[in-house]
Amino acid sequence: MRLWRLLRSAPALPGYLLLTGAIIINILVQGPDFFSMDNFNSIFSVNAPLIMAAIAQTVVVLTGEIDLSIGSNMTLVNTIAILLANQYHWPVGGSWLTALLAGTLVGVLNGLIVAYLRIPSLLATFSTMSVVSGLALWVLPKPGGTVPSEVYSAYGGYLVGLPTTVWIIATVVALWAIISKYPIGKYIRAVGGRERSAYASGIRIERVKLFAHTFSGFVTGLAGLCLTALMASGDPKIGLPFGLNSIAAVILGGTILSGGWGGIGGSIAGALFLGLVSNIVFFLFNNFAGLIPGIGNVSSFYQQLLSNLIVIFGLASAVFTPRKKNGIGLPKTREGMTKDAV
Amino acid sequence: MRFNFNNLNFKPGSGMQRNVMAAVRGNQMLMALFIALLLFVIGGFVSTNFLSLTNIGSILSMAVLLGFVAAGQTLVVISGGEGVDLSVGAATSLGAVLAVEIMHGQNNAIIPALILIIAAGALIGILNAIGIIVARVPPLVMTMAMANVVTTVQLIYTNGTPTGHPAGLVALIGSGRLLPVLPWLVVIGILAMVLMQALLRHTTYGYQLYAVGSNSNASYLAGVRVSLIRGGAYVLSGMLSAMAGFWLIAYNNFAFVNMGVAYTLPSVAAVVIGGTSLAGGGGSYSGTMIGAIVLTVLGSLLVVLHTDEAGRQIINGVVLIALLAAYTRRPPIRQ
Amino acid sequence: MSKKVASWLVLLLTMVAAVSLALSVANAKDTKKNGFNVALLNGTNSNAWRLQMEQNMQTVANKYKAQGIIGKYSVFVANNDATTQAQQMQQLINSGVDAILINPVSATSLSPLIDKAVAKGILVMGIDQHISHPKVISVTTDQYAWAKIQAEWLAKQIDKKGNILQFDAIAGAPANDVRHQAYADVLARYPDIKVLKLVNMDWDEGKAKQLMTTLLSAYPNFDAILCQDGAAVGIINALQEAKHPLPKAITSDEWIAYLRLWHDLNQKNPGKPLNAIIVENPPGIGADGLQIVVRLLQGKKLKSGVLTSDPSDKGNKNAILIKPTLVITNANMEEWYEKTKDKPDTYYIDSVLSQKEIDKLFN
Amino acid sequence: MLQMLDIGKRFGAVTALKNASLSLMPGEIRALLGANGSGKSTLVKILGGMVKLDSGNILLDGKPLLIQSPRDSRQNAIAVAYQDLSLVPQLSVADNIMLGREPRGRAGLVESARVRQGALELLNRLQVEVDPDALVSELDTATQSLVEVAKALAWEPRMLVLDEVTASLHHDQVQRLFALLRGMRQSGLAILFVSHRFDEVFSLCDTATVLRGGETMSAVSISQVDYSDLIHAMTGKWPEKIRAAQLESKLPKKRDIVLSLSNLHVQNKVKRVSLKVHSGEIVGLGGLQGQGQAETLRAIFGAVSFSEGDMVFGGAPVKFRSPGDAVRQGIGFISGDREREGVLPVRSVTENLFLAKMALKGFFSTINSHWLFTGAKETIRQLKIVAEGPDSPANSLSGGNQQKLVVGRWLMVKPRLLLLDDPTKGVDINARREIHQLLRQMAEHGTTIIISSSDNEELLDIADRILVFYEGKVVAELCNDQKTEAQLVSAMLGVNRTSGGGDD
Repeated sequence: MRLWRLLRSAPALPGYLLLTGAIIINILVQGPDFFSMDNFNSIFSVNAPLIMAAIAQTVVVLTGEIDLSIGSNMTLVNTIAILLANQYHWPVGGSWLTALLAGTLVGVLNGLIVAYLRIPSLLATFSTMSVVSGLALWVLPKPGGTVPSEVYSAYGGYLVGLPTTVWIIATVVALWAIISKYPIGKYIRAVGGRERSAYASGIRIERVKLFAHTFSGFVTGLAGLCLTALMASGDPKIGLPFGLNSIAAVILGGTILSGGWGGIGGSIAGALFLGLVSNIVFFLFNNFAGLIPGIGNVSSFYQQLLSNLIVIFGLASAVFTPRKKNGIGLPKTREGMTKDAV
Repeated sequence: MRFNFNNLNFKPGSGMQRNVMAAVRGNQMLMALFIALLLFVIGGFVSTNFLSLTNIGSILSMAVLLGFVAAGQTLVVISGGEGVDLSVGAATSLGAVLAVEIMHGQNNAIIPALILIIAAGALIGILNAIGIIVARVPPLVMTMAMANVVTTVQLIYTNGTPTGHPAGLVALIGSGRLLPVLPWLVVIGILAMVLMQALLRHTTYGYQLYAVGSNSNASYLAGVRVSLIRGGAYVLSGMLSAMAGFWLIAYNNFAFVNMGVAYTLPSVAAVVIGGTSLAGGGGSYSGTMIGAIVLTVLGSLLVVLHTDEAGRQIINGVVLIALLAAYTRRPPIRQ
Repeated sequence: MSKKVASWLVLLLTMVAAVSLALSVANAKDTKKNGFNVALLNGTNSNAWRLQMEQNMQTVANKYKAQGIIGKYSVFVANNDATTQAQQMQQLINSGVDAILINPVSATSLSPLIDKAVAKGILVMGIDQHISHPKVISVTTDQYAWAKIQAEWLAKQIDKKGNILQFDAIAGAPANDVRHQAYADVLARYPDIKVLKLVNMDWDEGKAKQLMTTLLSAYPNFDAILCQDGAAVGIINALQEAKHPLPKAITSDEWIAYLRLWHDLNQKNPGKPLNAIIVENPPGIGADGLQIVVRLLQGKKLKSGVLTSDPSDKGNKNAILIKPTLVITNANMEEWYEKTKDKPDTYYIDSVLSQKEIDKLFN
Repeated sequence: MLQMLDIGKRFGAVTALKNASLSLMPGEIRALLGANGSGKSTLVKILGGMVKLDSGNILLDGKPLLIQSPRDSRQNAIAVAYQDLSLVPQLSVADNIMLGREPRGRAGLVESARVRQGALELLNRLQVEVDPDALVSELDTATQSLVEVAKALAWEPRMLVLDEVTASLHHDQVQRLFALLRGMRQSGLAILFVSHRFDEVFSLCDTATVLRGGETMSAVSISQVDYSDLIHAMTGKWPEKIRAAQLESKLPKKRDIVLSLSNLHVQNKVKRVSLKVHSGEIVGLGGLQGQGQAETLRAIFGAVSFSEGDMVFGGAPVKFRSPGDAVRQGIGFISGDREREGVLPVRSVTENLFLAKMALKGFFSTINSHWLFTGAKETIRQLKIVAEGPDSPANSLSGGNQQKLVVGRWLMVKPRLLLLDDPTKGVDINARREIHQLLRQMAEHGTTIIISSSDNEELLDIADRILVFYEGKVVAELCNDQKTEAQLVSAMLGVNRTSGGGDD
């Protein structure tokens, strides 16, 4: 009973549990190599863009909205950063800051459309996705460009004993923690929890949504920059998978799509879970596939099947996330949560 | 029964209101239709041939294909509960792949192919329904994950490359025309509209589907088996989408893995532009078909306009935003 | 309560980190003559062409395995996700392989990892798509030459004048861009050929069909169609359905389904054959790459002059461009139709360089 | 202090308010009365900034006041506690109470200690025992209502609007709240009190404003009027006439047992409840809110599962796994929460009426729309439902008419047993009487009825027999001459047990 209560009261717990499970399986299939700093570094540096995208998505989902355009926004940031540095020979700092600004502006645009035009965000961001990927293609019609090796080796390297990407993620987490201490942090959850109540309490929900999308755009911009540093190049199609993957990470992390419940901790765990799944599948097939006869020629299909199935299994853990009360069978007082239950 | 007092002198639901409500509800579809016509006219300015009967026929048959994929989507969106089915594209692809693999050009294999396609679609729907209703995974994510699995299954089934082609009769229907403006596919589309209308308006299932979408708790307490109705929407969606795959290869004459995926998000857009609210409980399939026509005309128009791919995508997005802003805005909280 | 769990997790992770520092294992690397560990990173396997490439490579790898030259050959697919590919590459580097062949998700974007791999002495090779990195040899079909053959042929067929429609593939995809450039360069020499309309069909026959159908409304009067692979079947279907006359000439791909369609058209209209061209873009390029990699691992040196620069990467001399040799027109169409009769519809006309041809590249 | 003059508001073609006026003085407690659909809640929402007015003026201290959002209203010291609550279920009690006016410290950060403390003070003033860190979704409705009041008080308003907040409170909670409000009146707080319960109005309020059809009919001093004056102002009819029109309930002659429960146990809520119900009987379930009545009804219906106990329905032991099973066995259920559990808001009157009937028909039976249409028209006529026609959406009807739709839904299937969970909550007095008459008629035609109600008068009025619940047990059974208000109230409060129940 206590465990059940615990599960239901910690928004991010499903994500942590899933991640712990994935880590254990990963250790089993990878062996002791897992426990090397280099391994952690590679996991974090490769997955930092998804982690950041998941954080960006979480903030929007907390307000009860969704952002499909995160992937194309990351692409736009990537192409702008590369174009300015390579074609116009701007300094890296300037071009990357400009790209970050562009990512934030896309967030502002989404916010304006969702909050003030009141178009359902699923469709609004589906439309902006088209606009933004068009812009990315216009900025950089074909893949190319490079990032100075100092930048990408710093990105993939260490800083004071920890992988650089861990610091980057920690900075964003700290930033969000500070924002959460401001009223806006509460308002974001209030708007997602019950928009009408938030409004009746005097909260300007349009501004809250605009803020959430703007912040999300900013973090998406950082995600795009992480992707640029990881890939060290520009590509007008590179961010495509991040839109839906970031949503999957958010759900895996225990945040509920209807808003108001969840947190970025879970989403980070969810994103890492997705990263570890491809790791697990890699090691399973690298270390053990040879032992099973008959899957040699088509093994690559089964890699996909396996990782898809693991992800579905993870999603089923959404059972543990509490829902908005649905009124059937009197759940006004939650089971085991009334005074006399303890 | 007899009541001997009649002091009900307050009348909040006055006559005018109903007319306005009906007009507004009708309006979304009318408006979509108007926009479709407007886009045709703009196309006519770009190129006079755009308005030729042949071209209108071609656009309509392309729209019907999108409309088929959006059929199941319509049911799922009506069923409410944040319902959306992102596996329609994958189910369509699977239907297409199965269709060519089983038919292999033989007319007498049409029936077995149809049976298998529908069964496969139903299986996808059943798995979606189990995930969404039993494990309570949000529909958006469950169907997205299911789409990935279905894609992989196609790869394993076909070893990456579907072989075969549709039966002659099927290909004839898929690409032939009754009149220049009336391809057979459009006739099938009209038939589908009639059947969907019958399902939604003239069966108890459709009746209960709207009820569940409008208020699932109330329906549950009135004895409606909400899980079966809502789950049924996903199962029907899988079946209808797989059938859409059948018509897709009828039109295209060939199949490849994942050929329907490009229809996934447009199917949601078609449903919404056609006047079905994402909140559930309302809407119609004829609206969805009109939404599909709007999107298809827009796509065709962008092809004949003088822009490059980047420009096309940008204009596409901006026009979509404008369309959505014109009539799918949520009401403000403050009235 | 959740704080408690969180602190447990933090504790667990700290322990893991501590153990990991204690256990960090050094990977010794030895030089060897055979028993190589080779891996393929395929960006996607969800299209027939890539799959055929993978299968060709598997066949070659099995042969080498039987000879003991390759000890382990593994394939990983990234599902078109660049970060998944990066992660796979990272893990391959960590686990120590001898060579990595990559058909990249994003052709320009693996530099940091390639640096790492090269530093560890791993041989990295790009196949099918060129990788822009000075230390990486890419084995690709010469896409520029491929497109040039097509465009030149087309210009000749319409007497260097007329209106054409052009179907490109995905804007931003490297092969597409090289081909686009080649088309443009050739057409620049024929000022009387006018491109009425350029569209992108995304290597999707279905989309090609819908595009052609739409284009007919605005541009019914064209002489020829210049298109990359993956579109001609859709285009011809669209034209037939609209009962529109077939173009004076059409370029396209090596899909067997197309060859058969072409054959059937000619059978139906003996007097008026379809004027088409197929230039091979063989999936066997991957197998070629694998054969070259094995020789490089064995310590053989490439002849000078084998390495040239790719049109997309003029700064580096790091490309082995395999010129397309097989060209099918009406002259030899029937012959190839017969030769491929037992292949499935989705087969691509293929060729793998023989051992001898490969050996010619080396000293 | 506050004046609302000639307020008008239309929603589409519907006029919700025309020429409604209201005034409020410091230290005054004014009741706002009116039947459902009279515009009370619209007026309250205008004050709260949730609805914008079309015409008219609001004056605060003689100066025009423009309310453009709830924020404007709160900043002008007007706080509204809403009937449907303005709480966010996923936030804690303390966060909810201080939402929008978080005490901020250095660098503008929210000081959570002060949030908690501020909330705690307010909760203590209201004498609510609730953990300020608990999530609102974990609370029962009564506590949620009190938190809503605390939240309104957090704005330190000069004017407090309470919109039916007492509807789900039990007797002693109401008394404590009233004591607090009377105290606050001394310090100059003006209170606008909206309620359907006349006894509360008479015990708390100084003055009353009565709305009818969106217009202010009268503004009176409570001490100068009585019950029937107010009814007359609200309805335009004198209550005597209505009373005279009531049908006398007759006890059915047949006494075969339709339903019997023995030792029914629902986790934490219902403890070993046994009861027998005879055919054609109307059994009332009384008691304070949340003593297990609702759970008992829902356990019978299969909407919540019971862990122990046996149920015999129609002579056979049964245990329904879902309401669907119960409906197929001839049981109906009406919830008082029509918004969440009653009507299908965007669907038509017809569809609402035929819902239960359709649920009985399986999935792929065909529907004859003409037959539906005439059937619906007949029911609309029979139940005197005020609607434009069978096709108008349910949310265009007033609350009382919406609830009649739900009743009509079961009238169509003629269940053997009808369960009602506080069916007339928030329904105005006329519609309530009509619903009662319908129930009596159904009982005469053999339908057995079990009804729970938070309104004692309703129970005494309609039930042949009343079972009183206290802490999940039946503590009293009142019939015939025991059926008095005094007996009922004392049993509700857990004193003076007459029968039933059992262990201590």
